Amino acid sequence: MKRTAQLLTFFAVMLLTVVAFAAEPLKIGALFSVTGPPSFLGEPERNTAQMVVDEINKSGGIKGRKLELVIYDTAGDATKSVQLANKLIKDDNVVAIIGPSTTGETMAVIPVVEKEKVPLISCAAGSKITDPVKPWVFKTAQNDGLAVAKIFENLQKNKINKVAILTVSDGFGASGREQLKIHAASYGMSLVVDDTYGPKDTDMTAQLTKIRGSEAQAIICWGTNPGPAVIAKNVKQLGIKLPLYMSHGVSSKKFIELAGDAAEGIILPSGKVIVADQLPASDPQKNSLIGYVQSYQRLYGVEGDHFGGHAWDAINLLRRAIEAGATTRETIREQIEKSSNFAGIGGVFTFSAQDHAGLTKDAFVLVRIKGGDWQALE
Amino acid sequence: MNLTDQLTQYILSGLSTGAIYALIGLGFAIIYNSTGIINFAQGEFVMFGGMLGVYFFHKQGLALPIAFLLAVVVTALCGVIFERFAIRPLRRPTPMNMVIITIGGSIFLRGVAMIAWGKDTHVLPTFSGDEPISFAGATLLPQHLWIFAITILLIIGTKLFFSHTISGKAMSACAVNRRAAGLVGIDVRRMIMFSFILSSAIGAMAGIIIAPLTMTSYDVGVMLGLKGFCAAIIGGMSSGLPTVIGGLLLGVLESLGAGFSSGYKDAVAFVILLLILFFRPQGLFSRGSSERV
Amino acid sequence: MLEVKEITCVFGGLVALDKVSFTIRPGEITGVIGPNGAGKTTLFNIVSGIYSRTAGQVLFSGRDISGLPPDQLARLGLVRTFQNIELFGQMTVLENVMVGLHTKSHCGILACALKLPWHLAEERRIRARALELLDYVGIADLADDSAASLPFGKGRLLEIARALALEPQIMLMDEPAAGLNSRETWELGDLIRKIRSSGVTVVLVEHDMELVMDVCDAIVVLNLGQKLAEGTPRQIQDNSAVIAAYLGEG
Amino acid sequence: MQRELLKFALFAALVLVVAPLYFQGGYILNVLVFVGINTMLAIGLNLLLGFAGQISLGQAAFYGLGAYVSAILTTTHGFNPWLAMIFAALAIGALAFVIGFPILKLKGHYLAMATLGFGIIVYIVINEYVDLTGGPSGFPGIPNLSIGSFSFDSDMKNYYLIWGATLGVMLLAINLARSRIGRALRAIHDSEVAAQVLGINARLLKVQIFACSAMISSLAGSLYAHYITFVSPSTFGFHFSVELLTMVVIGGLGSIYGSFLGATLITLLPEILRTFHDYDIIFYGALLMIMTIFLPGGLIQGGTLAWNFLRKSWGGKGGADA
Repeated sequence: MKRTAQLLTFFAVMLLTVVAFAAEPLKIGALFSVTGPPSFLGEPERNTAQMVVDEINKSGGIKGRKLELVIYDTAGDATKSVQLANKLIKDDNVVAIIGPSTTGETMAVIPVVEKEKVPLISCAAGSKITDPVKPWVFKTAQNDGLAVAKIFENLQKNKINKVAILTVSDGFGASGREQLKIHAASYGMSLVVDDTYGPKDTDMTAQLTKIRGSEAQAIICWGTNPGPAVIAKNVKQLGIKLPLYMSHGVSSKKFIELAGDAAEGIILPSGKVIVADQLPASDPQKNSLIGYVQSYQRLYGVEGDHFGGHAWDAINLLRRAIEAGATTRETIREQIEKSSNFAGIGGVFTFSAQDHAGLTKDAFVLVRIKGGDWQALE
Repeated sequence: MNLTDQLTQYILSGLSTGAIYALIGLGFAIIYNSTGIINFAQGEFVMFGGMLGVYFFHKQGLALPIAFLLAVVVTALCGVIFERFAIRPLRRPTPMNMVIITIGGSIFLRGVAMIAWGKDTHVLPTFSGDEPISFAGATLLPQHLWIFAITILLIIGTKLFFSHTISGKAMSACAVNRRAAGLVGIDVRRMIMFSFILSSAIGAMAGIIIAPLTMTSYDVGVMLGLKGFCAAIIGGMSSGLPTVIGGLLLGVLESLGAGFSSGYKDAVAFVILLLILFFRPQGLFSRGSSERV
Repeated sequence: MLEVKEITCVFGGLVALDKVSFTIRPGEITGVIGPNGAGKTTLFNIVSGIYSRTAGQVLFSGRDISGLPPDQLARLGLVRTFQNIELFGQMTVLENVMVGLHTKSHCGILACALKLPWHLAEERRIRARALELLDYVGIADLADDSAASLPFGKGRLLEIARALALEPQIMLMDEPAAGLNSRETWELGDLIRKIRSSGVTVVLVEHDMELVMDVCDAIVVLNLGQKLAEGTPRQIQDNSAVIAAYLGEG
Repeated sequence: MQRELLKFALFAALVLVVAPLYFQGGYILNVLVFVGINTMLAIGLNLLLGFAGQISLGQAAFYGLGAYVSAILTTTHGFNPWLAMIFAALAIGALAFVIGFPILKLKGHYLAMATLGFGIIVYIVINEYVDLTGGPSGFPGIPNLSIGSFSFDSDMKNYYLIWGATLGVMLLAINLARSRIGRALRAIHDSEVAAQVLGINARLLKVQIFACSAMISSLAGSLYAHYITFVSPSTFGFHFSVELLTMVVIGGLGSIYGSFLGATLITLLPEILRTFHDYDIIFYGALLMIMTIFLPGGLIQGGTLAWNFLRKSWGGKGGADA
């Protein structure tokens, strides 16, 4: 009697679990810096992630299973990111996390996800996120090193070998500066001036005056709005005629709007998203790009950018993994690692056990600003 | 390009940044002198000025001068509301409580701006073109001249206001001794409100005149406020020339710092400030006096 | 005991004290009087190390103490009270006196934070001594009241008890009778004499002439920053220059 | 004296026994660990601000220095973490002692400015000295604390570790407040001149307490670094100094339990306000203002008022029964 009751309870519980499991949406966590200094990353990322998840759910979910996206704002703070990653894992019980937006926050979160064994797809660019490879950590943003390589190739082509670099003193700039220094030698570049500016600085004429007094043949500026726009204006004010290169950190229309005339002629590496319409039809990414840009425009009234693209790629990687039958943390991790030839926004991703970043330098194109718009250089 | 030209450029750049710090510092000093409050929301007034300027110019399509005026008036109105609902209700204000209230106020105002205008950075067109002007081997933009001109006008204006109008004199009296001023029939509350109007309006102007050069967004207030606060302290919290010189000095120190060691430029500026404080604890320009018991 | 030598003090352009010299003999009660603005309080502030002098010298038991900070002077045995009694309003009456016993106790931050046994013993000793002192000035019953709630007269007594806690050799009192009613003033006179008889030299700045003439053994008269006269109460009362200064003021 | 001890024992029991039982595991425990860290920091600042009456807008610098010294010594140079923690606290205490002399000579807003400047300088150095600190991208891979083979690697273990330390600091601060040093500090707060005239070496005492408060902050920083295992400069910026100031003032100046209340409120507030999404910043600002306007003496004052009211009405009833 007692035994039967036990057995019955057991089956009842099992049944309930299965039913609940099938009916319950799959929970995905997201950590974005929606406010705080990196909100230029976090906001488009959040918008994009929400947009993609809504689209998936509207079309009936993945194999009938809907997704639920739990988004928390980290405000660009590493401590908060760690706390919120814990919250996602322990309270919300998510199967995977996308984000955080910045390298610093990602580095802070890595020990947590490694310990709790939850797959993380970071939207930050720092190459140390996946180098060395950590089992549970992936990233969709292109490594800064790839952007640096693009710029140096172009400089080589123009027979320039003395450059001045001006980087912002935050995570983005520090990572860029590190990569510029690492790659300089292999491209035969000498960095004759290595200067920085603060993320909230309002005037960079002092640094540029110093550069003007040096023998630099080109200036590479590594930062995110609004600093580079100020620099572009300062360059014009000081009458500096050297070619000015920027990073992919300013590859949004906002930069052209802020810098105005001073933006003309600036060259920068960018994800293909800003020149989607100029790509040849044969480009494997073209469909994804055009689709993304248009739906973002429809929903939020502005063009989808490079940064939102990182979230697009992250969610779609998860979608592919779930489509392949993965519903647990462990299986999702395995499926992501097996992803190959996924043509996303940031490039064509092919992951492996040795490579959790999945991109090559073809992920970047070099563009020039002309007439207030982007122009692909190649 | 030789070293003197470089130096001239550093100093000119520093002066133009410093002029803005001076204006913001003036706002701090005016409120401090009439109320004894260090208004940590001062930077937010600057931000409001810039953002409202952008709003009226870009969103409402008004002419720049009208957008300028409206932005200043609306910011001053915000100053009044802030004083009325956040500063005045506290019955027995201690300096510490006031610090927290103004910090709360600055967070609140930043939030309002973020919700109202989003997190994007915005820019205003320069007042009169972008053609650089050469001056003794250095270059300036016409906007810099506007900054200098408006700063000088405002300084002269406040000076005249404090020494030649009844309200100004009444405010100076409040600064010296609030209780005594109350006893001789000055409406101290109104003077406090006046000081908030004045400093928020000055802050707003600073915010608008730099927006074409430095851009503006909902979070620029913190750093600008901090620098303005430093300027005011170097000037010994005087609502006159010393604070202006404090601002200019800070600007030039920063610019020179950036010219020689850009990563540490703020550190250089602050180390010098600390040294100044250690050796001239009454501020740079006031004469030493003994403390009364 | 205390020797003031050609003390000069200039604020901006204003000469507050001009070469003032006098000597205070041990075991006496000396009054410093003078019309408003004579420089009495400035003199006290200089002697007790709060203001810095422009020129001159202060000798205490033959040692040059000019320019020493107030806390060192206090430890040497020179204490003072203030015209607007400076009590610690956040604390109880007893705690105020215990602060006065600071120099009579020695536990450091660590000993206090860890409540080491000798700290507890010291704390008990201080508490007992503080109660004695309150009893001495007659306000032991108020020990646990908040100092801020004391009426002015009792506050004055507390300030004196607190100063006595340092076991001073010399005590400077700045207008101790200010704000007291006549009964309190009369009791204060008795207390000052009691303090003197316990071996403490007393100097007081005072406007209440009745009190000054009653308790003082010697009087120094200041006017407009200069010493006008010096002598016994009887001599001062007969001094025509002093009378002129006071009448001139009135 | 006895009642004070009883109060503390009750509080400690609540923190160490009741809270972890109630919030087993989960995210809230993680937040409560931060309440512990912030309580410790707030007490450190309160010693300076609430007792001695000296403002500091650079407290985050000591917190950051503690975290980075621990991080660098253990990770880069392989020191024992406990040793590194003690070394950090001593070194930073010594640093505070040295700079305390010129800084604490200043008063009022000059003091605020000088401490703020110090905080900014430290922040810039941490941010710029990339070779040593990893710069703006942070410093990863700090080991957890451990005793033998027992490693403090979970929220629960760290909860006990950090709250143990915080309760220790709390007890020391309570003892200090009721000693000759505490009285002398409050005397300096009320009137520095009057305190000096009573033989208190105000300058030395202020500097000593400044160093103590720096050591407490450094300790909190070390614990933070070993708990999160990652540090980055943005955690230790000006805004955090201001946040600490807010905790102390909102909690109640000069009250140790007030610091706990303030730290709790300011740490939990973002969690509560999270439901408002982007609007949380507005609520946060408004709440700071409203709290200060209606409870100028801080939470502890509000708590005392409520407690007295309750006791009075309860006591009244008890009397009627008898």
